[in-house]
Amino acid sequence: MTDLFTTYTGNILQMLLIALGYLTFFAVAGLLLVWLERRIAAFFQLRLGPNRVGPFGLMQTIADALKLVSKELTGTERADKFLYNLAPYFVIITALLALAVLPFSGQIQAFDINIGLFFLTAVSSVGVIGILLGGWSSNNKYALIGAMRSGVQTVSYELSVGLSLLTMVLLTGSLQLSQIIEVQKDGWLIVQGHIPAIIAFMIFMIAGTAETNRAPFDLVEAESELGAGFHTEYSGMKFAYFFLAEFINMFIISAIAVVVFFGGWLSPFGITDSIPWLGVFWFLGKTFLVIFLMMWFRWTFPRLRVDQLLTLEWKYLLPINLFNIVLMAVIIWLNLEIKF
Amino acid sequence: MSYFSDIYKGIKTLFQGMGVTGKYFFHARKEIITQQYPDNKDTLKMFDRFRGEVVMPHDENNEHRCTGCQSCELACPNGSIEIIWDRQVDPETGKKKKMIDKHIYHLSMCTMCGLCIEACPTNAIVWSQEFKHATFNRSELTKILNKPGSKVKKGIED
Amino acid sequence: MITTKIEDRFKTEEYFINMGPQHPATHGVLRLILTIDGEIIKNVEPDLGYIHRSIEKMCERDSYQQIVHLTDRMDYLSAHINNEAVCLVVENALELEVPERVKVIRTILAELTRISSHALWWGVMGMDVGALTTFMYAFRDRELINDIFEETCGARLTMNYNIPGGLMFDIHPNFVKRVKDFIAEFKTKLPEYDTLLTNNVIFQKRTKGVGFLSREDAISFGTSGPVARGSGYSCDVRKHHPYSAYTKMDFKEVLRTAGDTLARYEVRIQEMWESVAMIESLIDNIPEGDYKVATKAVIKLPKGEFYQKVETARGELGVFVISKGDKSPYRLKFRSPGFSNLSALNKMIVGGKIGDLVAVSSTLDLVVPDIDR
Amino acid sequence: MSNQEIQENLTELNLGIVFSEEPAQYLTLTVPKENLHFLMSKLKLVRELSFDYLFCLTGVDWGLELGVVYHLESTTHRHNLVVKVMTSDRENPVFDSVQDIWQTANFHEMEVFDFFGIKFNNHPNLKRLFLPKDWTGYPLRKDYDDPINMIIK
Repeated sequence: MTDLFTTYTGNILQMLLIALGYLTFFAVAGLLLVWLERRIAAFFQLRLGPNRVGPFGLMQTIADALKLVSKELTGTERADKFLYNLAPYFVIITALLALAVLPFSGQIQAFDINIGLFFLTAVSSVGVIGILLGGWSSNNKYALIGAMRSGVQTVSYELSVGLSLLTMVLLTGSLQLSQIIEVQKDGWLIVQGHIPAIIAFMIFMIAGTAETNRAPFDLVEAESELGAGFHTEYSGMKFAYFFLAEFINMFIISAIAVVVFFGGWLSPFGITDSIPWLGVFWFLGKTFLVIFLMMWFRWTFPRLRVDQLLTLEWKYLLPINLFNIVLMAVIIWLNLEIKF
Repeated sequence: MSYFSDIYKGIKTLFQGMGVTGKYFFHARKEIITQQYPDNKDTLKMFDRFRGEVVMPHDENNEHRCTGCQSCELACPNGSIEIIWDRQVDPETGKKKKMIDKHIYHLSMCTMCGLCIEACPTNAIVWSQEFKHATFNRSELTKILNKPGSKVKKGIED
Repeated sequence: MITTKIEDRFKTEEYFINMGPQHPATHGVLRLILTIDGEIIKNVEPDLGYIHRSIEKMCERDSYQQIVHLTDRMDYLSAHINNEAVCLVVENALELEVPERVKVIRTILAELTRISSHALWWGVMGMDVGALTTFMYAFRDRELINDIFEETCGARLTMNYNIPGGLMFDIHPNFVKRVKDFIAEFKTKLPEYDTLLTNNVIFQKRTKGVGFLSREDAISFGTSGPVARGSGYSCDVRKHHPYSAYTKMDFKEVLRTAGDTLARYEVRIQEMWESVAMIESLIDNIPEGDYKVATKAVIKLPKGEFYQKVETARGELGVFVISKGDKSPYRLKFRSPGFSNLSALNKMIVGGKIGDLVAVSSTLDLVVPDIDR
Repeated sequence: MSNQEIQENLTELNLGIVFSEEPAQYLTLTVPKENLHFLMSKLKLVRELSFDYLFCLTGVDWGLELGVVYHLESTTHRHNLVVKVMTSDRENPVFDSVQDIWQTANFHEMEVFDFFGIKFNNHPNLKRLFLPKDWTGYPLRKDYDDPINMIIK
């Protein structure tokens, strides 16, 4: 058995198995998130949400997925067929790529590279190319406007995501995710870094929501303005890929937040440190809390206008962010972190 | 300085907004207003003035109150009521009298304005509270309101 | 040779985009043909008639009682007030004095209609600018009003409760209690509207200074209702040409002078408070009496021309009847508020962005059947 | 200004204005179509009249003639006036547009054109507003006949 895993083919087989495991897990997790979003949205809106298919309507999204699979793939006549078909895969693959480095617990991490955080931000911003491709190749003006907005939005907010994470990297001194969590055994980074960390977290949440194109930054889809934005012309499974990618991206952004600010799989005050596998529970639990926060945003706030989106980034988030890095540096320099 | 107070005020209003939605989320059990329609079929009761459809009540002797005066037909703006009538000999008095043959009601054309029921001098037609009108066949929406073999109640004159 | 003029190298082209007839932001089958340059709107041209039913032509063959129910289908969100307009024009032409009770009940129902319409508008306005939850909250409150209507009038939207000469039947015994319950409930909910949407910084940014309409333009375009009052033009028909119970009632006309989207928004929110106050002052003082005066079965208006305006939730609805003494009008024209308000859209939006268009057309509170008739 | 004063004021203009004798809600006058635009601009611009609010513009088929009825109100003086204009030319009825005086007339005149076929000079964009472009006839005229779509009771 050990032989198998050390050989070259064995390595590939191992990777495939892990990839398959991740795929299955995230297909299910994505569906669960869709269900969660619908349920939570319903509760915010004094409705019940899906409650008919299966217990608590849990099977509803599976039914929807089946429906989407069985649907005809329609498209516009003059679309750029190659790019049009490529776009959804681009989006979903980049979303899945980022999952590789997430540490679910001390042991469960597929790929612990030393530039983990950098890899995450890099990969999660590639997805926008898929959105641009999809919007551009659809031969639909609404889709085109949506795609252009998406380009503007991601380019701007990428900066804030990067800088707010950089602020925290000052504390950890490493980009490797396992290292980042290791540092937090002395207290979660949001506690260690106190004021600048909280500011960084708020900026990260705003920018992260914008990166995933969710309300209040859903200008890319902007239902009341553009119909469905960049995916207006997509149907069936291709649409489902976009849809699923949005939710996986949301999971990733939340997971990054949890790793960088809330101690990843570490339990609060180390209450379950003796049982390492419980880390998965803590990690997912915290992630879902952050996801809930993002859903809360979505179902409360109105949407920004496209120029206000840029004003917010360049006039508010970026200067505050730069100032925040300096503040963090000063705090580290003066040894003002709170450590237990 | 207004730059910072703007940020502060902005964030404050955002949190206040989240407070409202959050309040409903955490009291969802009490506040949810969804009516799960086919499940509450038994308890669902329409208001007694609800305009469901026009019906003609018959008593136990299969007698109705319609004299065939055609007021409702004239009052209807859409032509949803058609009355087929002829003069028959009343067996008791031996006089010829206007009797309805068929009181036809096209539910599919009805706008529920209530003018026919206002116009009826003998209260022969009333609203029922039935609201489940969906059928698979459009012709089922054309209804004959008087039951077969029914006749007008004694003492009802126009 | 490559041109060196910078304008030539960065030349942009305008293009057309169809907003509607099926579009989430146009609330019905309104089609706007936009000329845009990037995101900037250069021109808006409405294309109407997708649900034109020629109600004016139908009125020429219907009796006056029957016309009333057609007006339900114009601006369905203020159906009761439309009904009232036709009834008033007939009553004025016949010089019919309706009982005090009828006037008060009509006014209460009209104000309830206004609240219900504004509440729906608020929900939709929130949805248009992206806050989806407002819609459900608005519907929750509207539902209570609809229940009141259903219990008393028998229908929730197209009520047809007014008839020339009064009301179709008396109010339901529960009416007063239900209205009081609703008012008490609504007073606790209305502040939430402000916390959730009005004060929200994003909403303020989206609406302040957007879609400016000057007072002169507001008058020239014939706008009315909250749209004109947001521009500081005092045009409340209830104040200037009072009818029904408004003649004796004391109420404030809500005016804002900013003329932008936020001003129009505030006017409507404030009008809900005003309506609540009006209902409160009336609900305990419904006079006893008949609920209608007898009219002939076939109403024939005297020869002449009659005009009646009322204030619907959207603005000034005018009914212009030319009668030749028949049982049907010779010509009947509805001057609908939405139609005139829509004509000001181009003026308000040019130079704005697509996102602004949604916000601005939302504060016009367009109901397409009202525009198309 | 009272109706009497308006009447005197307008008679001075010598435009061939005929005031309606029948008792009516508003002061009503009929103006020859050549003088329509001049009268309208006077109504808007003269300070004592300042009819700045055109609240209703109605096309009417009077049987023999086609006409337009303008309902005017002054937002400063709060007085009203009804102006009527008619033409017996049913084939090619033309009036001057008033949309340069009141911008609301732009849409309303399109509506009148759509339903009555009355053309308006100097209108920037006269076209079918509600009906499809290829519609024949003008539905609100009294002689319009459409046996398929019109239900006559």
